[in-house]
Amino acid sequence: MVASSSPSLSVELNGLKLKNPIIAASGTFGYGLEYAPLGDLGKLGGIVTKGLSMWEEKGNPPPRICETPAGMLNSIGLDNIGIENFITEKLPQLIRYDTAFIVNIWGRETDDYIKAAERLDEAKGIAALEVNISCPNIKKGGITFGTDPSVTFKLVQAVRKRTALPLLVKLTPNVTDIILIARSAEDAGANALSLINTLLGMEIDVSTRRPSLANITGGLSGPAIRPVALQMVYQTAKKVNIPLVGVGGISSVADVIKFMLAGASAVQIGTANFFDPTICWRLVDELEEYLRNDNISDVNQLVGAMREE
Amino acid sequence: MVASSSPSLSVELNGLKLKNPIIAASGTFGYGLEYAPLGDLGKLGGIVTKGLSMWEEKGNPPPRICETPAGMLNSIGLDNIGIENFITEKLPQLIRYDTAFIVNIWGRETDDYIKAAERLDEAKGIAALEVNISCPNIKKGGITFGTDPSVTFKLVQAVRKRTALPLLVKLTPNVTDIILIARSAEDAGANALSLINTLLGMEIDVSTRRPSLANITGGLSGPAIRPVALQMVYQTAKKVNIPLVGVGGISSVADVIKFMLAGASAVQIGTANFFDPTICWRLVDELEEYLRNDNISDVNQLVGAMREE
Amino acid sequence: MGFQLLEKKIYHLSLSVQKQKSVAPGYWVLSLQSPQISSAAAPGQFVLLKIDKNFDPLLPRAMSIHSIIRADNYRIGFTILYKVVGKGTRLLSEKRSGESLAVLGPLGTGFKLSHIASGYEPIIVGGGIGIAPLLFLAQELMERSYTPTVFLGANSQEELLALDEFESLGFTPKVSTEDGSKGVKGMVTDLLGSYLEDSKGLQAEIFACGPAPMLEKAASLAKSYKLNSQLSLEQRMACGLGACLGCVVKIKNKNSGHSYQRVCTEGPVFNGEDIIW
Amino acid sequence: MGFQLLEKKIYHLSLSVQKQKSVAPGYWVLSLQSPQISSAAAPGQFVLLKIDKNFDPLLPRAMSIHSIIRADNYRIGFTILYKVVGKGTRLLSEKRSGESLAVLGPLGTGFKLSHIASGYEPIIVGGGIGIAPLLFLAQELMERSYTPTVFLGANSQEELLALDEFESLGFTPKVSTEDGSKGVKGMVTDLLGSYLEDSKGLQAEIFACGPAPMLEKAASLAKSYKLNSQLSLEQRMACGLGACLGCVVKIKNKNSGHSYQRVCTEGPVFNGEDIIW
Ligand SMILES: Cc1cc2nc3c(=O)[nH]c(=O)nc-3n(C[C@H](O)[C@H](O)[C@H](O)COP(=O)(O)OP(=O)(O)OC[C@H]3O[C@@H](n4cnc5c(N)ncnc54)[C@H](O)[C@@H]3O)c2cc1C
Ligand SMILES: Cc1cc2nc3c(=O)[nH]c(=O)nc-3n(C[C@H](O)[C@H](O)[C@H](O)COP(=O)(O)OP(=O)(O)OC[C@H]3O[C@@H](n4cnc5c(N)ncnc54)[C@H](O)[C@@H]3O)c2cc1C
Ligand SMILES: Cc1cc2nc3c(=O)[nH]c(=O)nc-3n(C[C@H](O)[C@H](O)[C@H](O)COP(=O)(O)O)c2cc1C
Ligand SMILES: Cc1cc2nc3c(=O)[nH]c(=O)nc-3n(C[C@H](O)[C@H](O)[C@H](O)COP(=O)(O)O)c2cc1C
Ligand code: FES
Ligand code: FES
Repeated sequence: MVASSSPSLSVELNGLKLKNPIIAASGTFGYGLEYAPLGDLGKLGGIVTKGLSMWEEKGNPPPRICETPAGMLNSIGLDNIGIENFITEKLPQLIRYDTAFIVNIWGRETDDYIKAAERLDEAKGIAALEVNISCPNIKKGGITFGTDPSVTFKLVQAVRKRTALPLLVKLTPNVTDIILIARSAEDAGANALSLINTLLGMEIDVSTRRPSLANITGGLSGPAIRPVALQMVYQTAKKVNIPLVGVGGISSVADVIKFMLAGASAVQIGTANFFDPTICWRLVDELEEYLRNDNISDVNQLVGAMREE
Repeated sequence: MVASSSPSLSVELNGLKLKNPIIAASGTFGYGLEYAPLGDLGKLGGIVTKGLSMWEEKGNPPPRICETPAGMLNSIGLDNIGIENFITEKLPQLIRYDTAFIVNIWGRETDDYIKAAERLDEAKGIAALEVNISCPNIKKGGITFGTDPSVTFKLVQAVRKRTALPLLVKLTPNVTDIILIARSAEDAGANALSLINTLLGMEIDVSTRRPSLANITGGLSGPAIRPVALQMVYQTAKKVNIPLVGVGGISSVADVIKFMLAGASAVQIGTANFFDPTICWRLVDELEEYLRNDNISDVNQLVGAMREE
Repeated sequence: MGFQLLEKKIYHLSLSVQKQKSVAPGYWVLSLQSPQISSAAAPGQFVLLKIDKNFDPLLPRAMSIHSIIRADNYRIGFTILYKVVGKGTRLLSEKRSGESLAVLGPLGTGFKLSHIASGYEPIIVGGGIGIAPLLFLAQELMERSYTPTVFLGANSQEELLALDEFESLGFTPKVSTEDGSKGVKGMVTDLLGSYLEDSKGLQAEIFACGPAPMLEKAASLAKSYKLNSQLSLEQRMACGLGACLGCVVKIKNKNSGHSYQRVCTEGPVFNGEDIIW
Repeated sequence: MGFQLLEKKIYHLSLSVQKQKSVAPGYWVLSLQSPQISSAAAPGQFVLLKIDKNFDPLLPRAMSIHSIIRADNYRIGFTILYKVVGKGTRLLSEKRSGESLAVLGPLGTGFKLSHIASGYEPIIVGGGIGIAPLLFLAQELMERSYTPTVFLGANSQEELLALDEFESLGFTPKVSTEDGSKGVKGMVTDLLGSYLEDSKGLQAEIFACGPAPMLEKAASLAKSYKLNSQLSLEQRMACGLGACLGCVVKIKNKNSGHSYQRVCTEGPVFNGEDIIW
């Protein structure tokens, strides 16, 4: 009973079509071009850019990263070239790759998000926006947007009005009840939700008695947080009606499948790009192979298919 | 400049005196006796019992545990022999060890906590109570107590009134703002705070498509969560005036020192007991050695001594 | 009685690998030198091995004591027989002489032998990697002057573990393989069933280890023939000491209902009739 | 210009260890075979090594290309010279021939050599493990028919790395050790200072790698003598490709203020006068 044709890998996130569910996560794949020497970007389901703002942002002083058990901390501080530079310098190079470019945006005020959405709405070659309401590395804005349901609602609604692009809203795990935030984003018109961003964390260098990051605290990512992300995807999938994109510690095709079984329609690969820089490409192949071996004709059959009885 | 006398290891948690800051964490050291074959319990700073309730509790069906990257999930479900059995069967054996026995208590209703506190207040040989308002593995009560500041306040206040024993309150990390909960517990009369309990997490077995735990979700512990715990200790230490006990992923003397530098007056060792069963004893020696080598006469000098400038 | 636990001898030692030998594709025997653990060990007990010093894999792995290594009649070490099934066992199989492992043991309550009277025939039943603890058991029974009947089953001849060792102890195991490549084709419990049927009224006790369906079948055979059975179970473990309550299985209560008992403490060996499958 | 990145040849390969040799207590030279990486590599560039397949340690480690291995004039591989400082380098030192590592490279912008004119004297200054990338640089300069003056410093004679290799290339490095066990007692930058003082007006460019205080001193010496300096910096890394923005250092802007530049992309080699210490 071998499947006669290739399994279908394409997924649709409520208005955003992807050729496969493997997306490179924001902040871990640069603007895409950084990884171009390693493979054909056009093979990937999608690429989310580093978080962009209306202005050029310097970011936090170094050291900005530090390794932790099965994870890492970062306090990049949303260092980015600004949306204008992105549109003029990066986008023209990106559009020759047949993949979905998703622009991750952030701001300090609602207005920053609105302007970003308006500006990007005009640009050609962008598949969707990912609204980052969850970065733990900026002191003002950012994190607060994603921890209060009504603030989330208002922000997403405001952005929704300014762009016809599909909106992914990226949620923070640093909340008591992620479902409240997820529902607010859904009600405000998000097409899909990406979860999770990094967990707040910190590390100290005992020999110097100083924090390992100049910014003192940072965001924890990598395999260490995978169980937290998987749990949040699972819980949220049961309570919202829009597709979810699972992010957090994914580093193998088994992990991809776990997130889909828990209810994610697609996944993002973050920290794993650092310790396994060709992983995104390999996952596309391995996912296809898995489906073929298990005689699954369509990857969407995995979504939410965990057995609970 | 070698210190002439041994460094002082003793710490005082606002009414609870410990001979050293190394405490075995609740649920990972049984009722203490389980680890007695491996070393002299009297050498440890303290031992926290498995979470006890007024009744015998069966706990959750197996499988109850599962390994994750640099961590583990558990959904023991607060399986315990009940406070009455603890007092009659365990306590008489424990009291011959010269260490601080701290009884971890939980309930489904405020009244369960009150009864537990009253009953244990009468018993001899107990150094303190640790009020667990943070277990993610019971469906009712437990977790909800620790996620709402006013509920925390009322519960801790009620318990406070029923016992003269020092009260540690154990906080959950699964909240938007742990400081709010910490302050509520402080205001309600907690002597000290233990943070953190486990993070909510889950794992799926791809080959069976089933959750790895029968209870589906569980609590994540171990080195993976250490950066999260350290960050919460650091943030909370700046905002409360009672001592903190750091818990979460500690597995080396360097980790102990990190938590003390971040503001903890003592630490608890949990998951590390499983993969390094004599660690608690070794940490006492290694901490003393560290202080001696660094010419620190009193371990309390480490508390909050992280350099930030 | 309450002090029983405290009298238990449990060691936490760094032991260096004496020998690592592949005994079949994917199956290895590892020899560790430890007079303490081997002297304290009883059949059916196990050890926890921390395979790597680092955090991956994090938890130790449970392995039954397969045999005792002796020199001049002193117990100087023990072996484990294991199958590579995942990350931990794969890393374990890469350890070579001289590399060291942190070992905790001996752990658990092994097979109960004190009540075995001379009229009884001990029947040993092992399936697949479940054969591991049974060699030590057979040795011990022999030392106590019992002659167990031994049944061994596996997928194929290749995976019939420790057959040579049983034979060199003087046993003639009754053998089955699922592919028929050695002994009777079929399940080892089929063999056991025919044996029990042929020797009705036998005063015997069954000691078994193997995959859950095999054990369940052994328990039900024991019940049909009114025999006692002692079965060695597996469950994921963290502490191995009875502290974490992670390794429980469902066990019938004396009167009614069930309780959860710890494979690492009350077990790994349980009475077949008490287990709720 | 925008397409420059895409033309970069960067390989992600599983390479097996050809040789691992201890060159001083705690210092090792590891040889890896890779025609691709060695052919694409320029002095000052580095590779990222994923030392273990598992999650501990998680991130890859940056190591400069120390020398190119040739056979019949083809580049067939490269070496790295490293010091054991923590978990990753300790595990690396335990790798033996035949074991494999995932390697990403060559990475970064190495030493700029195109503008070096024949009147210029290249001055190479290495301190401690900072000597690692400078042998490859010396080789390359020689191939381009420049004869650099080489300064090497270390704590002690034992830790004077690659001195033999420099000598066998025909150099006579000026040497200092902090304990005086070889060469002049003191810092290598003291040696450099006297040299520059003695040869005032020299048309030269300084190429240095070593601990931060040494580099800062080299930069300030260069400035005093109005020489250009190229310094190789270190910073913790994750991606090595310019994507994560984790590895930045503070660099003066042309006009005023500063920006953060990536050690893995704009660096590891920066102009001494641009660095904000
Ligand atoms: C009391 C006892 C005695 C055992 N004796 C032996 C023996 O003599 N020889 C032998 O080959 N195996 C034995 N096992 C099973 C052995 O512990 C597992 O095969 C091993 O832990 C698998 O580890 P892994 O990393 O290769 O597999 P993984 O599947 O990667 O392990 C993942 C996690 O699941 C746990 N796990 C996986 N399989 C089992 C299992 N069957 N039982 C318990 N935990 C498991 C692991 O310990 C680990 O925590 C015994 C188990 C128990 C409980
Ligand atoms: C471009 C570049 C080239 C290098 N070339 C060499 C070389 O040729 N030989 C050599 O011995 N060392 C070199 N280093 C330093 C080397 O990367 C570190 O010594 C190594 O990463 C330490 O890893 P560890 O696990 O042993 O130490 P740990 O301290 O346990 O590492 C913890 C974390 O900090 C990072 N880290 C620690 N020290 C450094 C450092 N000095 N620079 C950057 N990250 C660090 C590690 O990569 C890891 O992520 C270079 C560094 C860079 C940035
Ligand atoms: C270095 C780094 C930078 C990141 N930058 C961003 C960002 O700019 N915007 C964003 O929404 N998430 C950012 N993230 C979060 C990731 O996209 C992802 O949500 C998180 O790391 C968890 O996934 P992982 O465990 O696979 O890395 C960043 C993560 C890392 C490690
Ligand atoms: C198996 C297991 C059982 C636990 N049981 C309890 C409990 O009964 N009461 C409680 O307050 N915490 C319990 N905990 C939480 C630990 O005490 C500790 O807070 C947590 O595991 C984080 O520390 P660690 O990473 O050092 O394990 C348990 C943890 C584990 C792993
Ligand atoms: S493994 Fe911890 S109680 Fe059995
Ligand atoms: S290491 Fe990622 S940008 Fe340099």
